[in-house]
Amino acid sequence: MTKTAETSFTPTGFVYKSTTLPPATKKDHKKLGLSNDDIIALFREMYLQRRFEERAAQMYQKGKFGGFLHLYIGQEAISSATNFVLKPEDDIITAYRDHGFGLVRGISARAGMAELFGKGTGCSKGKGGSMHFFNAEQHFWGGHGIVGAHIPVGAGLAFANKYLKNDRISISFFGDGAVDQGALHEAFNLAQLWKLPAIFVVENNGYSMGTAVQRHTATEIYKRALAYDMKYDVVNGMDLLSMIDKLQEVSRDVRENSIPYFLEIRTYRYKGHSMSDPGNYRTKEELDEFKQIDPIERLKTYMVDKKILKEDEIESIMDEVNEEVLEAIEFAENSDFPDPDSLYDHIFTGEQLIHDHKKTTFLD
Amino acid sequence: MTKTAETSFTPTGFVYKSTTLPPATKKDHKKLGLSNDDIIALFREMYLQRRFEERAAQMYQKGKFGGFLHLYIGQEAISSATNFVLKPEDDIITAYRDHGFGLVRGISARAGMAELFGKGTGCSKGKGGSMHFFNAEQHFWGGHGIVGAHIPVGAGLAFANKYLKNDRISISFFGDGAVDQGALHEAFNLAQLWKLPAIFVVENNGYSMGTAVQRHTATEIYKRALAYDMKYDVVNGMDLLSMIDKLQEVSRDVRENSIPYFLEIRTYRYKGHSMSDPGNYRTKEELDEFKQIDPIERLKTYMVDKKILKEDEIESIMDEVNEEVLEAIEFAENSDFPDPDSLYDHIFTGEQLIHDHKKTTFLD
Amino acid sequence: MPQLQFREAIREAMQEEMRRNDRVFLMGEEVAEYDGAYKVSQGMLAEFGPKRIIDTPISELGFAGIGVGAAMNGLIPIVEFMTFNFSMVGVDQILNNAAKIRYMSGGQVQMPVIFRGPNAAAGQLGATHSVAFESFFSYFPGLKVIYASEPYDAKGLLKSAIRDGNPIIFLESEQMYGLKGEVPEEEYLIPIGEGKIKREGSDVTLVAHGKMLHVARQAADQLAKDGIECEIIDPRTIKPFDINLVVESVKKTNRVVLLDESHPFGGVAAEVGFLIQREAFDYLDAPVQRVTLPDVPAPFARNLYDIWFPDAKQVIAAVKAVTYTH
Amino acid sequence: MPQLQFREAIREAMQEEMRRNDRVFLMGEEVAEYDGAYKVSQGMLAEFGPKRIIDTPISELGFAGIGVGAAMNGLIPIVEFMTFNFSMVGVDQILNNAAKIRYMSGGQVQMPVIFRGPNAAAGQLGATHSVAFESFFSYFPGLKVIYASEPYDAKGLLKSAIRDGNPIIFLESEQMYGLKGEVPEEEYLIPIGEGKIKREGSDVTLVAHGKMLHVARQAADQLAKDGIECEIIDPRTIKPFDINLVVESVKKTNRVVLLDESHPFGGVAAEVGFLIQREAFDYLDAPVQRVTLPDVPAPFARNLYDIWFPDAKQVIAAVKAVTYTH
Ligand SMILES: Cc1ncc(C[n+]2csc(CCOP(=O)(O)OP(=O)(O)O)c2C)c(N)n1
Ligand SMILES: Cc1ncc(C[n+]2csc(CCOP(=O)(O)OP(=O)(O)O)c2C)c(N)n1
Ligand SMILES: [Mg+2]
Ligand SMILES: [Mg+2]
Repeated sequence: MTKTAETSFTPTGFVYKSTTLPPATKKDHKKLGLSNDDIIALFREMYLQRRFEERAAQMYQKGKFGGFLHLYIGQEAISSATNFVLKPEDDIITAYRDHGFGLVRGISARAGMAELFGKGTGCSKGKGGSMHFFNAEQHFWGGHGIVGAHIPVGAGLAFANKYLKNDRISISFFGDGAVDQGALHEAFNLAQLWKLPAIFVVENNGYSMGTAVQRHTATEIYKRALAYDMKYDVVNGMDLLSMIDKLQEVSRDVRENSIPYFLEIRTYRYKGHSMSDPGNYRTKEELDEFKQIDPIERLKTYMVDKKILKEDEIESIMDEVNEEVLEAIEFAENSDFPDPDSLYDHIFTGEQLIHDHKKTTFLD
Repeated sequence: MTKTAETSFTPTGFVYKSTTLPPATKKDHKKLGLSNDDIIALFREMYLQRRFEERAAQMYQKGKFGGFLHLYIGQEAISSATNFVLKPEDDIITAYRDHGFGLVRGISARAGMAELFGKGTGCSKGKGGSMHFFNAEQHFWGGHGIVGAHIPVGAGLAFANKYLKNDRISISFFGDGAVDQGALHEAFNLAQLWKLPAIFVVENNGYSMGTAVQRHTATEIYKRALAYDMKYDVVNGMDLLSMIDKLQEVSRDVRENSIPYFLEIRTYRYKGHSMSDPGNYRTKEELDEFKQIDPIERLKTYMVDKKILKEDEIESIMDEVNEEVLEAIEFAENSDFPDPDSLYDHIFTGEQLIHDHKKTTFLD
Repeated sequence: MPQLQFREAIREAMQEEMRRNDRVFLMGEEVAEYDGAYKVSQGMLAEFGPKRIIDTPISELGFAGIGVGAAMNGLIPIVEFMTFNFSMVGVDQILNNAAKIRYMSGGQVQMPVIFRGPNAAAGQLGATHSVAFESFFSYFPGLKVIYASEPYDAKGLLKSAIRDGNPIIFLESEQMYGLKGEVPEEEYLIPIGEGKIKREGSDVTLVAHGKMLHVARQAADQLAKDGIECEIIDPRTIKPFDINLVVESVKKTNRVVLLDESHPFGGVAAEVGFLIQREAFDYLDAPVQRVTLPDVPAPFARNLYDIWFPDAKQVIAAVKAVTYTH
Repeated sequence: MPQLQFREAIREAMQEEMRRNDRVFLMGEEVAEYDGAYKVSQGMLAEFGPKRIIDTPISELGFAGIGVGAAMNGLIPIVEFMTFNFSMVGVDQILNNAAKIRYMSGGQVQMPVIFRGPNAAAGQLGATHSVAFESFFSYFPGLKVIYASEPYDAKGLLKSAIRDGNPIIFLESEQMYGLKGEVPEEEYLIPIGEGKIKREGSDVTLVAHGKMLHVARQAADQLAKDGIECEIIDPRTIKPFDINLVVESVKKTNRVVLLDESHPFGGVAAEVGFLIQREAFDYLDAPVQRVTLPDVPAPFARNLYDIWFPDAKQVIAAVKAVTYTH
């Protein structure tokens, strides 16, 4: 370091522990109102997300598709708990790390994989790619690439629900990095002032790209709620039942009282920020520590302990999921690219108005 | 009201009291380290701001100049205390309600009035007008028209001071309406993370244009600091000595420890938002109540009570100020408009590059 | 026919559409209890109540985003910016969300949202309050951009915009709000994308939108005295731009001057001028000329402002240039 | 001469200027400990320390504003956007503050700030990550806009930019960062606003900046086989634009095709095309043509992307059109 090092701005140096988990819930699934079958279905779903992404990463490395690929691996308890607790007509929106939410909200492994491959059979018809999974029919509103910019949009989904008195709520997910965007604050103030039935969730996975959360944001994230007297809580996102427990309470409160709520979920992503990230900013020890408490492994153990399923039954579910994902890859590979003319579709509803099309491109 | 009125977003209806003042300081000027002469000088300065604007309003109504005119009348204790407490080389920046800060920071009544008139002798050479007073030489950085946008700029002034290790601090003023801008939050997070020697001051005068503060922002404004663990306080802005007391403490802390600080100053503007605002959103009672505690009247009483000046001595200062302002008007009226060619100056330092100038305008 | 002010025409368009469809609502700074900073929404709170006429904080990014989300989820928001200059703190919501989400979702998402408010210079308001944004927004695929010059057009176009189902930038002008014009009592719509010949002439074509339409008229009246007959085309919609109407006129007049209250670089005049030279190359007897703002921020001083903002004299000089009369 | 990658040329420019003037510093997301999202600033934290190479949170509005304030108060900030798409959440600081404060203050305030980072499409990144912003920024008086196509130009221009004393938009491309080119070891500067003839030819003028320069070269090589000799002009700076160099070339070739990785409406090609028809009207044997992106957001699918982004084939077709060979 040079002599100028003594004045410094962003805190530098290694961060030994990026996230501290709050304790998991003590309640078991029965207490939370879940049947054994619910648990099994949730396990299957979480594993589908995991396997889907592991295979997607392989395909990416094989050069089967391009663009960015951000994996959700490690955070699957969050998407699954959300979809389980919320009503199917409640509105979900998230950032670019969106495969998990897409899969729990009705996007098939096939349609998801085809989207990654940029095929016409993809869930966004090949127009969106990895960052822009959508299933509007089932109230999954994407998949958004500008950090923080979908947070006001999530508030707007809640606004419409309140306006239409349809008893629905919205839930908006974003990363710890997004907390530093002004968009969050404007949305929080408006949501609190207007009493919007909106849950705002930061998935604090300890890093915004290569920057540990302590290096990019002041104090604890949940404190952002204090600025607006908004209700808030901190949840263990590595544990499915903790997530379900908290979301049951919070979603009831938000729905009944038409208020916003801020949840800080502590979680961890096992993979790099995107495929090109070697992850040099963190220790192997930290990564291993979180792998010890992997939400999927934990649920496996739980199922065995609670005699919900035997190990071999779990294995066979996993095999099934494996098959489903392999089949999805085949489907994606065999699907056609979008029709070339579809380049010009879906810009507007009704007539597509393309300024100076063809003349300006000399395409033929 | 129609049947849709039952669902509502922004709170509606009359707000009976837009701001509550915290108690004034108990310390007298001696205790605060001010001489009698200091008080006299401060009185003169506060009254100059008042008189300057009263006359400016008259001139505006007479059609002597155009554009917006936002008056600071009622808030003069804030600018005067600031300039008194801070070092001359500390950096000040504010919003469009900027005449007061300009006048305390070395802009003469002449140069100020000429700027309002859009004359070449104005403090910004007629380029800026009422909203854009500048005196960069004396570290007054404007005068800014986009609500909230100068808050990060104020943080940047502090950044440079920290970088240059020049022992200076910055102070940024903005209205309660600006609190709702994301810019404030990004600046707060950065300032706290980077430990910038910056005082952020909201002049909460109860209204953002026609909207009472309770109708545009959630909870109490000072709580915004809690989100970043930033130091904060609430000050009575109608009382010069309270302002001085608090700023002495805060500026010392900020300078010595290189930290940001958030001050919520409770104050009141006696005039409309701008000249075109009839002010129907507030009661005459509220306005009168605040006029009872007018900072200038209060200081007059204080001076008499403390035998700093006799009434007639005060009168003669006021007459002097009156003269100064009248003379400034004469100066402004007699000054020339800017040289027509100066339209093309001051865009860049060095050569002025004007794309397609003349050819595109057919000016001759 | 009744004479309406521009602001009244806009108000009527909003009122009629709000009566017709209860999913339409208006939000913005001071639109409700203050009756609008420029009184465009006067009386609307009283008629529609606080659920549908909503005062916002000064949070352009936040409420533009709420508009986007509400549009996705079944409503038709009219988002008023006090002026479009202030939309710059929230413009990401327009450029990256409103304009693109439908496309990125493969057509699943609806985006019927109108962003409206004053645009361009309006006197001595200084550099940050005077920018013309019509080409700025037109650059981005996925937006339609309207800037009417007269109450009649404004009403018919705003009604079409509210029913259009797509993100629309609807530009107005503080300085035109008081302008009166005939507006029929019976309902009418004006299709988005159709220009209109506002004056017929055979010697030179003037293309002018927004405030410049009125400058064009002044210039044309003057020039008529010299025997030069101008055809004035008001595109009314900037995007889609009715280039055919312009080209047909140029084929007749062989000369064209573009009026534009934008800065020159990449302004509307640049685009239209480019298209004309390409589409009517063989018909042009003189290069296309434009009269725009100079490439200079808005000055405050009255005398500088008057030089800065284009006037009829400049238009006349440009017409003289293309007709080689001088 | 040593061969440098584009990213290395940019890095060297910053390093040399930072060694020369300790008021220059770099800030942006991941520029320090991560060594840059695209490794442009690799090694700079190690050399200059955390005071001068600063990791920022994802707060474009906040840190662009801090850049503005720091520039006013004596420093020379280089503000890196991870890409310029993300600058849209902070663009008010550029358009309303950086570009205008000096003017509004009557020249009192200095504003030596550089905003730099990747621009325009870079493959299958989707609609929000692919916008070309050169005309967007050029529209606003008070900014200078640079978009170099080769390492040599990039280094010389960035060094000039850092010394220029004015707000500068310096555009790069993720896809060009690995591109190699000769860069002399000794110090040099390239004046802002000077274009360069990158290939001489007599039949047609191609104007191309940024990534399109390379497309122009491909097209020219192809066309040469058919006996059509293209003159390629790289403006290097978008604003100020070296229109004289282009006009001189057009006076010689009488035909011109503009290459632009912008959307058409008000893109760089619109402006340049307008100027050419006006300045070289009597020299043009064919209308000015442009090859740009279509007016469509960036699609994700590979096949659609390939149609969407302009290639040499399209340029050749445009050249055939202006040379009437076909
Ligand atoms: C406004 C904006 N700035 C920068 C980026 C580039 N970028 C994409 S993701 C990312 C990190 C976000 O981290 P976080 O919010 O914690 O989410 P995570 O990746 O951990 O899920 C950055 C800097 C962007 N997409 N948008
Ligand atoms: C971003 C932005 N939005 C809207 C405006 C229009 N506007 C100017 S001042 C103002 C009210 C600001 O009130 P406040 O911040 O409380 O300051 P005060 O006028 O009370 O001093 C508004 C809405 C603006 N200038 N900038
Ligand atoms: Mg993260
Ligand atoms: Mg206020």
